[in-house]
Amino acid sequence: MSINKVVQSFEEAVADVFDGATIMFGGFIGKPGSPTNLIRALRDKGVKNLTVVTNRCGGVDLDMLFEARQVRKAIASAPVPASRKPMSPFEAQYLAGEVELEIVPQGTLMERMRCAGGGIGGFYTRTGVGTAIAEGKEAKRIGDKDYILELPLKADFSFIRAHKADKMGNLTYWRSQRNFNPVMAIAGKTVLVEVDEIVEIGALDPEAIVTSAIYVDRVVKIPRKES
Amino acid sequence: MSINKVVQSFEEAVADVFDGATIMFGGFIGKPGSPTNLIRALRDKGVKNLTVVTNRCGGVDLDMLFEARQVRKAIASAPVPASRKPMSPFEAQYLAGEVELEIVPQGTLMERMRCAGGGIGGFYTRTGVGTAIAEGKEAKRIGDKDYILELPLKADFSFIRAHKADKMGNLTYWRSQRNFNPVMAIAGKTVLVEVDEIVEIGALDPEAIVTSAIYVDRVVKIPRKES
Amino acid sequence: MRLTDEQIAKRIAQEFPDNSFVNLGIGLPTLTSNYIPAGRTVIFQSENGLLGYGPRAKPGEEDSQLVNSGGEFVTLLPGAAIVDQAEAFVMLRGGHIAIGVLGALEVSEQGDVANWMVPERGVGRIGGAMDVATGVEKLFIAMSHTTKDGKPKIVKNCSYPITASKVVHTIFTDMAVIEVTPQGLLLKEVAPGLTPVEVQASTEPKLIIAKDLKEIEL
Amino acid sequence: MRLTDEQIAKRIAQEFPDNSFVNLGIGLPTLTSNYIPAGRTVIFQSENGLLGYGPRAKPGEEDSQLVNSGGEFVTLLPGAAIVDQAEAFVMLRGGHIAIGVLGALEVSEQGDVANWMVPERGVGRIGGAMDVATGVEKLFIAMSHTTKDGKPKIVKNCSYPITASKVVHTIFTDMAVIEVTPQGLLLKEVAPGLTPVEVQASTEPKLIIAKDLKEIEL
Repeated sequence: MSINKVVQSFEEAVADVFDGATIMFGGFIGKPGSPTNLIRALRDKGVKNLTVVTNRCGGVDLDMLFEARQVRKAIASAPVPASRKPMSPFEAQYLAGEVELEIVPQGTLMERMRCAGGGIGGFYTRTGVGTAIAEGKEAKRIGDKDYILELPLKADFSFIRAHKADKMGNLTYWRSQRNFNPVMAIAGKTVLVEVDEIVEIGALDPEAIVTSAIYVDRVVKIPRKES
Repeated sequence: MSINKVVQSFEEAVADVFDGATIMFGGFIGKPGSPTNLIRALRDKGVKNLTVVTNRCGGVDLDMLFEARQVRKAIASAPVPASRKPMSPFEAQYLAGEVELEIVPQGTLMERMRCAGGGIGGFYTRTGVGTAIAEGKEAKRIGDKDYILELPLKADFSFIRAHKADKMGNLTYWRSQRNFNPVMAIAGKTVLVEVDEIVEIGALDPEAIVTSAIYVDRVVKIPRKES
Repeated sequence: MRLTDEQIAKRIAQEFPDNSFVNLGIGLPTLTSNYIPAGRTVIFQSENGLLGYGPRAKPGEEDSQLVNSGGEFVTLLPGAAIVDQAEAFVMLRGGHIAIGVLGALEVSEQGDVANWMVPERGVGRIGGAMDVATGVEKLFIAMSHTTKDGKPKIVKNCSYPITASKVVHTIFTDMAVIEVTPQGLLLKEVAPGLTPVEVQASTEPKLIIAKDLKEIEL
Repeated sequence: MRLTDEQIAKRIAQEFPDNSFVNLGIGLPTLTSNYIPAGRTVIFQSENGLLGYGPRAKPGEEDSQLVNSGGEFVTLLPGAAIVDQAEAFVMLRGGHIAIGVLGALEVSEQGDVANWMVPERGVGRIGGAMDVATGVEKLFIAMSHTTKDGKPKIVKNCSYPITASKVVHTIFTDMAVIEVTPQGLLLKEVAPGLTPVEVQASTEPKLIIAKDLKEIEL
C-alpha cells in the first residue's frame, strides 16, 4: 500500500481552496464533529466569497469566517441560535443584506448531499410541503401523498472531523462527532479531514470503518493539546 | 432494558407471514448474508402467492420457495445465473409463464428500498436511461443530463441474516454478509433476522452497530452446526 | 391552576409506549425524558444520529464529542447505537419513530404547526423540525397554552410561517390535552381546577368537549 | 495473433491509475486483478460492499461469508472496508470509481454497450451492470473481438438490448484497443502481427486509425 493521504499542516491541507468555492463543514452543534482547525487555517488563508454548507452559521468555529467576511452565501438548516442575543456575526450580516441565506430542512439537506454524492438527479420529499420551503419547487402527487422535488447539493470541498484515520483515509468517528461528516465526505469533491489519531493501514477494523478512503483526499492530525 | 426480540424458533419467527405477502430476502450471491433458515421455515409453512424481492431468484435457499411453487412474482436484479444449465426452478417457471418478473438494476433496487424506508416518494436516476428499463417511466432532464423516475419499493417482511444481535435487535455483520441486509432492514415493515450469536444489551460497540434495533422485530439464533 | 413545564412533560411521558423510539425537540420536550413511567423502556433518538442516549453527563464527566440534538452533554445507555445524520433522518422521515415531541409558536385547528420563524426577527431556524413534524408516526406538541400576553397559541389558522401542515396528533399545554381530530379539536383533559369554559376562553377555535373529559393526573 | 484472455486482462491492468478504485465485472474483467503493474496500488470495489478485496482465498481457507461480486471466495487486504450494498452503489453511481471494466455482447460505434440479455434465452440478468456502465468515471469493455461464429461484436448499432447508452470509453479485445471518440472509433493498438485492415474486417463500423498506432505490448 503506497497510498498516503496524510499532510503535515492545516495550512497545507487548505492550500488549494479558492475564492468563490462552495465548502461543506461537518459538525451539528457545538464542538462534536466540527473541523475547527481546518476552519482556522481557512480563515488565515483569507479566501473570499465562499458559499458555506453547514447546520449552523456560527459557533466558535464558523463565526471566524463570518467575522473575517469571507462568506458570500450560507446554505444551512438552523442558521441562528434560538436566542437572538448576543447576535451572531452571521445574523448581523444577513440582516444587513451582506450575506445570502438558503435555509434547508435538515433531513432535506442530508438527502440533497447524499444524492449529489450518489449520482441521483433529485428526489421527492414530503418535508416542506405546504410551507415556505416549497415555494418555487416542483410539486408532485405520488400515490395518495404530496411531495416536492429537491435537487442535489454538492461542494468543491468538504471539511470534516473524524476520530481515527488510517493513512489511506479510512475513517472512524467517536460518538455524536459522526453527525454530518460521513455525508459531507460523500458529497464533497475534495475532502479534507482532521482527526485525533492517524494509524497504519490495516489497523482499523474493516467492519467498523464508517467513511471509506474512496471519498477522502487529505488527512491532518490535530495537535494533542487541541484535540 | 426490558426489550427482548429473541424468538426461539424459525417457525415462530415466520408464524404471521401471510399468503400474498411481499418479502425481501437478504443475500447477494451464494451463502453470504442469506437467511437460509428463515427461508426453510417459510417453505415449511407453505404460504402462497408471495412476491419476493431478491438479488437472485435462486440458489440453495430461494430455490426451495420456487420448487414449492410459493412465488407469484419476483422483483430481482440478477434473476438467473449466467449459465442456463442446469435451469433453475425460477427460470423454468418464468419461461412457462407461471411466475412474473420485474427486473431492476441493482443500484436502483437498493435505492428504491432505501427510499421506501426513508419516506422518499421517488428519485431520478441515470441508470437505465435509453434502455428497456426506462419504458413506461417518467423521463426528466435535470441540468445537462437525462434521468428516469424510480419509485419506492417496500415489503411486508424482510428476512435478513446478520452476525451478532443484541437482545433488543441491534445488528452487526461479518464481511460480505452485509450486502442487501441493512437496506432491507430499513425497507421491511416486519424484519426477521437470523444470526450466529445473540449477546446481552450493551455488549455491542455502539460505534460498530450497522443496523439499529429500531428496524428489527424478531431475532433467531442459528443452531451452531448450521451456522 | 396552570401546569408547570415539568408537569406538562410528565403528562406527555405517560403516552410513550413501552419499547418505543421517541424524538424530542429542544426545550420543554426534552424534559419529558425525566418522567418515563417505571418499568417502561423508551429509547430516545436524536437528529445527530444517537439512538439510546441517556441522562445528562455529570459535571466533569462530559464527553466533548457527545451531545444530543439540544447540544446538551449526555450519556449513552446500554444498547445505544450511532448512525450518521442522513440515516437519522431516514428513521425520522420514514416513520420509524413512534412519537416526536416539538415545541410550537402556534398550532392550528387543522393540525398545522408553526415553530421555525418569528418574522420580526428576519431569520428563522428549521433544523430537523419540518422532518420530525412530517415523518414521525405521532406528533405531539408541548407548549404553553397562551403567549406571554395571554393570546391563544391554538388558532384557527397559523399567523406564523408553518413548519408542516395537518400533522399534529395531540397538543399538551399547561391548561389542557387536546387531540386534533377530523371533526375538530377534542378537549380530552383539563388542568386540575380548570373548566372547559376557561380553556375555551384561551383557545381561538371552537373545542369539542370529550364525553369522558377528565382532569390531567399529576 | 489473437490475444488470450490473460493478455487482454494484462493490457487493461496497465490503464489503472495508481491509488485508484476499480470495479470489475465477472469473467474476463476479474482476471485484470492478477496483472497490476508492480509498485502501483489499485483498490478493488465490488457491488456487495467490499473495498480492498484481495486474491482468492487458498483452498481450505475460504470464509463462507466473504465473496466478491463474482461469487468467488476472496480475502481482504490491509485497509479494506465494508459498506452495505446501497452505499456500494452510491460509490458506483456517484462517479467515485475511477474505472469500471465490463464484459459485453456488443459495443456500438456511439459507445452503447449490450451485456445483460440474449433475447433467445427469454430472461436476462442486469445485476450492477447498468449502474457501473452509467456511473463510473471511465468504462472499459473487455471482450473477444468477434463472436464464436466470427461476427463483429463492435457494431454500428447494438442488436441486443442495451445496458447503457454512450458510455464506453475504451474497448479492449483480443485483436485491438479501440477508443470511443466523438469522431468515431479510434483504433489505437493492434495485437502483435495483426494489421489495421484485419481488425477493420472484423469490425462493423469504420475505424479511424490513430496516427501513433502501435502494437499491444505484452
